Amino acid sequence: VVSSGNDTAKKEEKKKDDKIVIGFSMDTLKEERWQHDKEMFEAKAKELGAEVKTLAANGDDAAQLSQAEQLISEGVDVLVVVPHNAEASAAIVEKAHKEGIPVISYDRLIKNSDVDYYVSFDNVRVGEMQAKAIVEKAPKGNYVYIGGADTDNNAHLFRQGAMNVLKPLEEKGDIKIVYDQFSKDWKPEEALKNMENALTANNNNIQAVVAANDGTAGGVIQALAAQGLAGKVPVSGQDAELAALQRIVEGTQTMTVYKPIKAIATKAAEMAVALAKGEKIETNQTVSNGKIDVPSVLLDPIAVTKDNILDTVIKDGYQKLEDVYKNVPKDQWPKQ
Amino acid sequence: MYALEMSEITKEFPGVKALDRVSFKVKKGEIHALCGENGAGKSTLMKVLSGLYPVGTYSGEIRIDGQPMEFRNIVDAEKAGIAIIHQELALVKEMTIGENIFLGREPKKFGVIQWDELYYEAAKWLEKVGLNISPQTKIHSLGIGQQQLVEIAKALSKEAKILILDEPTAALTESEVEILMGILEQLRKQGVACIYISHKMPEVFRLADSITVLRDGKSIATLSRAETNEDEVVSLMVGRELTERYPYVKRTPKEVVLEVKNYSVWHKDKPMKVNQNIHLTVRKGEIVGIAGLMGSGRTELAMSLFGAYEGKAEGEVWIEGQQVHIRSVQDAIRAGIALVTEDRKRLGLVLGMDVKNNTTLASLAAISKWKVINQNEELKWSQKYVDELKTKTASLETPVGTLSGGNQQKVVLAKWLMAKPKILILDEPTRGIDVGAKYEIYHLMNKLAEEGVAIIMISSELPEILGMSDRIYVMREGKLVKELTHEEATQENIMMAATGGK
Amino acid sequence: MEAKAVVHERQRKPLFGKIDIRAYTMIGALVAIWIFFGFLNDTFLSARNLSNLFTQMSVTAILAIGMVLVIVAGHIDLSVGSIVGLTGGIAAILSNWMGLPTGVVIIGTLVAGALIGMLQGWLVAYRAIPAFIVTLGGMMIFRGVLMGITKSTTISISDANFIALGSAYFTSGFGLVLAIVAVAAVVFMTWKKRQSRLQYGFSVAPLSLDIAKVAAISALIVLFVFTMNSYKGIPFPIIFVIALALIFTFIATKTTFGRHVYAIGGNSEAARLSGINIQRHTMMLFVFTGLLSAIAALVLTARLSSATISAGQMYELDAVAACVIGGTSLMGGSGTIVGAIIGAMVMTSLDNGMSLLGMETFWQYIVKGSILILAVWMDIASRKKQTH
Amino acid sequence: MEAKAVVHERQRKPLFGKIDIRAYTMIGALVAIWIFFGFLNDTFLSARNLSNLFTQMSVTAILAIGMVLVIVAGHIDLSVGSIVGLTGGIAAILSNWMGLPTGVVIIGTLVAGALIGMLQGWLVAYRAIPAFIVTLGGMMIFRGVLMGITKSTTISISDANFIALGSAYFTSGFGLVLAIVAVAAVVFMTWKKRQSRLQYGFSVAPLSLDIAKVAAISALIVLFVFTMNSYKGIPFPIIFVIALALIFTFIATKTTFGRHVYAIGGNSEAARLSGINIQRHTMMLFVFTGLLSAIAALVLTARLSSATISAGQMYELDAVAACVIGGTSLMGGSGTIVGAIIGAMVMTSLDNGMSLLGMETFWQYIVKGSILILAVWMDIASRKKQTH
Ligand SMILES: Nc1ncnc2c1ncn2[C@@H]1O[C@H](COP(=O)(O)OP(=O)(O)OP(=O)(O)O)[C@@H](O)[C@H]1O
Ligand SMILES: Nc1ncnc2c1ncn2[C@@H]1O[C@H](COP(=O)(O)OP(=O)(O)OP(=O)(O)O)[C@@H](O)[C@H]1O
Ligand SMILES: O[C@@H]1[C@@H](O)[C@H](O)OC[C@H]1O
Ligand SMILES: [Mg+2]
Ligand SMILES: [Mg+2]
Repeated sequence: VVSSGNDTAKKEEKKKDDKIVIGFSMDTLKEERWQHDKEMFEAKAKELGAEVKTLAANGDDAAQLSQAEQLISEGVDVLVVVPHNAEASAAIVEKAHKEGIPVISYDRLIKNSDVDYYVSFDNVRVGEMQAKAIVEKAPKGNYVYIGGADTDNNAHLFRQGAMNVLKPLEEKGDIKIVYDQFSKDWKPEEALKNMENALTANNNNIQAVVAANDGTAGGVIQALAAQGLAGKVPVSGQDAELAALQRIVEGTQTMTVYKPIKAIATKAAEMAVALAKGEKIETNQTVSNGKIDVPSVLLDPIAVTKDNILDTVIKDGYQKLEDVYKNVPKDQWPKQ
Repeated sequence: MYALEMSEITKEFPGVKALDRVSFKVKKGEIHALCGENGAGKSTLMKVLSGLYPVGTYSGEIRIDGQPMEFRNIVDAEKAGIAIIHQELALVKEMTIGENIFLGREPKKFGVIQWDELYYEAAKWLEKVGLNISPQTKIHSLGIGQQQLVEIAKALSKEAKILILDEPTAALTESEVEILMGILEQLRKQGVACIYISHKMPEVFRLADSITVLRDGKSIATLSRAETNEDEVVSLMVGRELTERYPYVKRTPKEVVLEVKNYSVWHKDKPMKVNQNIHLTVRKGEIVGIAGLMGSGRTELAMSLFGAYEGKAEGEVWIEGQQVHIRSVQDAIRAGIALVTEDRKRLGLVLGMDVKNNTTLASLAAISKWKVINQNEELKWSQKYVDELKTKTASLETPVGTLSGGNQQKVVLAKWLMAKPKILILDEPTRGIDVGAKYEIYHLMNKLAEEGVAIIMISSELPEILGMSDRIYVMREGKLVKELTHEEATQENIMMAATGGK
Repeated sequence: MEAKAVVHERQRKPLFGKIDIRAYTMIGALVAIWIFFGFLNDTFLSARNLSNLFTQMSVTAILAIGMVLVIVAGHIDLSVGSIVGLTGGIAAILSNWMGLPTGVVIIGTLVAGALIGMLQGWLVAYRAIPAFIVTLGGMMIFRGVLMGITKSTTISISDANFIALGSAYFTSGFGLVLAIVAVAAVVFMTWKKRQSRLQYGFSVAPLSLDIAKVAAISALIVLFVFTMNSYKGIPFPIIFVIALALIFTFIATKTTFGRHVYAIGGNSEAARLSGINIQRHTMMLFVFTGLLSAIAALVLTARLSSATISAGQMYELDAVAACVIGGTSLMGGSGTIVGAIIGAMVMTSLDNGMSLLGMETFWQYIVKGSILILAVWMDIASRKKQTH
Repeated sequence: MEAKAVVHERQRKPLFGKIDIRAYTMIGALVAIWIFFGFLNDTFLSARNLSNLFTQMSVTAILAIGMVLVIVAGHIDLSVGSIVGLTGGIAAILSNWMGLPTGVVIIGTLVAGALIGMLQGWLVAYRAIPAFIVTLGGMMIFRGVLMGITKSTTISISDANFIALGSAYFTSGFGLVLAIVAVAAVVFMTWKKRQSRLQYGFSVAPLSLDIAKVAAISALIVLFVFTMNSYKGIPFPIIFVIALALIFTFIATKTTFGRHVYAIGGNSEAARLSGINIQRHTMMLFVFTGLLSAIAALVLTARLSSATISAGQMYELDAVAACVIGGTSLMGGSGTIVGAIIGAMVMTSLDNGMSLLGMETFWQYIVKGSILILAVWMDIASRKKQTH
């Protein structure tokens, strides 16, 4: 106990003359969205005069813990964590706190820990938004759910959200979930196979598909395209990947859930710098993580369809108009 | 004019000068024997000649028909008309005989192998070496002798100007040796130069026109057969006089140690018996020879008695008056049986392990306490056998794979001596071993018999069987067809029994 | 005359003996799996699902074709999944970012695959680094390069010709022509073989037997084409698989290169002593796996009409498993391409069948793992019985 | 007397010859990597980071210890990652859901690991199914079972004792005691060895040399303990690694079991004909890998204070890579545990160093893959030079 007090004192000293250093411990960079998170977070922090050290763990809990340990040993002032696993990362919080380093949980909540702040979108909400958007297009009929990796906790949360919307309708008899499978490792090719099988098993009698993210949606749409059904069956997604936005403007994908990365990245960077300076942060709500009520900033995810692409992802600078409309004749481009 | 002249050839391995300014000349149409003890450098010299050790890895000069040659690889040597049958079988087990014969030289049209032509040609060559099997048979279903014949067919099919045979008869029976001799004599007439390496003096003296002796990597002498005799060659090889070739001593065997009654062994994959109704006894301090043709089933009997044959066995085995049921090698060792297998590289040794670890492999329990090995005991015992058997090795930590054949065989023997067997079965114990080492092994057998070990020696070399055994069984087609005492046995009556001839 | 007679006697046996019990065990297992799923699920054996099934197995099958030869030679290639990912990314960059025509994209991708393979092959063959290490390193490196060059984004393909590689079907007319050509080829080759054997004075099988054989094979070909045609025609990827399987089976069994590979795997010392250039052959094998990975990448990228950075992950294990289920020995020296394709089919059938049944993911893992072990177990047990 | 003299001469050489050039190459590579990162980054060589480093490598190192022996015997175990996952899940269920005390949890987990290993070992040893297949199947099955029994949720551990296994440190006092004991043991064993050799009449190294050796080893031990103490003490997991490494090195080099394993891997036929029970030994090896995987699972679960369904994924490749970098031949017959641990350390150092430098992920992949190949390449090239 004594030693940890000492450490904090030392840090206090250091902070005055040195630059603020933020440790950013990420689950993975293997999906397009996380690349954006990283860039925007780093940019904002830099703007605020802080330095960022980013490490990504490639979806390995132990590796993430190791990397967090490293950041801690390098003496960062604050740690921002995108946990690969909500529970396993509690160990990170504990380690950081021993050294007097505050922790912000980014995008995914670190459970059963004394994590200091949480800034995120609600993953169950994401699932709900996906299902709602699809139900709007296809209020009745046979539904297919194409999930993410069974080994990813988020995939279960998305599914839970979607089922919150779909189950009551199924009980009412409006819809029928005829196929419900996870896709190994979030792989588009797994989603493709799953969708081919779903179509075959139901003789193409499928009215709607809820796909957990844009990658899997890509696979689903390929399977639909092979049956000439692309664009006829609504398909959801998530992440506002460029490829998905292109499909949306072409009409083969119905929607994607845009989690305004810029907003979350900016907010998180601001909070981190403030924490490092020892300032207090205002939050409007708390979320229970099983141990404490974590002061939270919850940002709204946005359902993006053809109609609001311009006002959301493009306006945010998340994607460029000419990229998104690349495959659409120029005369049909919207005016900015 | 010489077909081949090798002069001042020097070849070194780390720590060993295998060849030291060796000179060697062979005339056209001559059969030239190359003799020397194990490790004298015979095979190394031939590997240099056949391009296996390419130019630059040795020093000296090779001339073919007077032309200086530089072989960068095996193909170069083959192009210059050199074919070699290596001492170690080099066949691909999963492939057919035909494929092996033409490996690397397949008849092809537009890069496509002409299978029918290949097998047609292969059948022709098989015919020549007297092997009556389909060329489409896979190698792994052949016995070791038959494999050797395939190697010979392969070398013959190259129709070389210079043919090297490195111990081709080590695995052959008399009748096959006859066929080979016939072939070589024919080749001689055709003007082919043959280099013949063998540890079997009678063969050498029957065939060779000239004899070159190597000792310790140096060429000692080249002699004309007409002007020399076995004793001279042997003494040149070993560097001392060695008069008595089979040191037989008359013994009076004591009580029966091993008795096998009505013993039959089933083939491991086919529904047939490889041994039928075997009755056999061996006494304490007795050397019993088992003679027979290749494939007569002697190895199977030995392996089965040792608990190592996959096929089932029926009948009774008694050791020192107790019936035993041997189901595994462990059982056999416990019962006091040891088997020196015929194929030392494949079955006898862990080639990557050193001399001491191989020596103690079957008797680790004896030098361990609570399964922990006493490494000093290990050193002591392996040193003891290196000394006793005069094994030539740089150290006890030398991997056995780098020892010469004879010295490898001594390590196998050491392994089984250390197990202190009551019954020692030796399957072709002197195959590929030089006269000096053979003599040492015979002495050792006598000494063991003296100490009361019951010895069974399986051998295809009749002189050895005749020269060493107190009693001889002859096996034919899986049955023991004859039993002869040392005094009764002759080359003729054994062959008669083995072949079933009248 | 005497001699000829002997030859006759000798040639008769292998003619029948060639029927490879091992391959039949696996075909048996495959049929059992099909019947099982067909019984539990109406759709499984429908023309449409069979068409899916064949398409779904195409990527694994293509990779397995190359893997067989590498394993036969006594090596392994753990990098094929990453090469699929990387060359897929390269294809997408060439097609989408650089807007090159399909032909150029295809050639560029294949060249990239071959070069990658050559680099690895060189390290294995000429630097004597174990293939396991080279390709394990390669697996990481190529994935890293993919992430670097695509900036970890998904790149979608818009070139319709490219996409057709993965998702188009040959018209039924083409299928019929194909069937006719194939049957004709089988008849011709059987006839030619008889002729050649007769010329050499070997015995031939009774004509009736050969006719029966040809009829059976033809029936299978026709059945396959009709089944595919009764849905949409033969899917493009399957034609790739068939073509590659034929080409590589030819290479493996009829050319010196192929036989030398088996010799190297069976006994490399013997191969060396027979003057076979082991290094060149080994390097070539990796060029082949690189090339086949690039072909698989084209199919996969076309099928998804996009390249992602996770594409191909873990495919190496699928490919190896397909080979081993199909009878390839990991010790080298033996294995057939047909076997590997059957292996790929077994695994894909399991995936497909279980997903049609809507089985829970964790059960799928358990069943797939168990069947893998069981299949090989059965195979080994049956071979033992046969020889005991 | 003559004979004795020969013994002396002969025994002298190996005494010095035993210094394994190979191991030194790898230690050299490791030191180079450390110096390199230490140069680029101040923190890398800090006591604290070294403590991290050792802890981070513990799981891979524990798995590699078992893997070495399996590979030496000519097999492979691809399931260790999944066994880590499954036994970790079992530990969490026992501890969290069933609330059992730490001791029971540990024993339960170890038993589970050993049983899983035994099952696989039985299939490999007594049913002759290739280990590659059995453990590839096992890899899927155990992952599936884990998903099934945990219902794909993460289970967190609240038992503080359990958590301590992965994250506690021994106090500096204990470290000192340990150092003293270790140094005393080294001195005693060196002395005993000399005595025993003298008793047998073998030559011994000059006393001065032995003293120098002992001094060097002792210095290393003391340096290690002081470094660890200057941060927080020796981390628990490292003590596991050291203890297991000692135990298994003992088994591998001093016991009949170990010797038999090397013989089996070197030439299984010769081993069988020397009366070695190959099947029992083989099964035992898999029991060991199962057990070690369970120990690794305890450490991992404790470190994360929770069990997740993806825990341990791909660890098999890390373990195999560690072995091979450390000089284990995939052909069987040779390899050392110390080598494997150095291999694990090389890989962990790379991971740690590159992430400290904040290198981009894709570069990390590329560098790690390249170093893997380079290390083995260097090693092979140096051995070639040595023998030619
Ligand atoms: N590859 C090698 N590496 C190291 N030493 C070798 C190698 N090959 C042969 N030697 C050594 O060279 C010497 C000559 O060996 P060689 O095989 O030529 O003997 P040989 O006369 O053929 O004996 P044998 O009659 O037993 O076949 C021996 O001391 C042997 O140990
Ligand atoms: N690996 C094998 N596979 C199948 N059959 C074999 C094999 N080895 C030997 N045989 C057959 O078993 C029988 C006995 O052969 P084997 O060579 O062992 O007898 P042997 O009397 O010991 O002869 P040798 O003089 O060669 O030692 C023969 O019919 C032979 O063809
Ligand atoms: O955004 C998604 C993320 O939340 C999930 O964890 O992994 C898949 C992504 O598509
Ligand atoms: Mg020789
Ligand atoms: Mg025999």
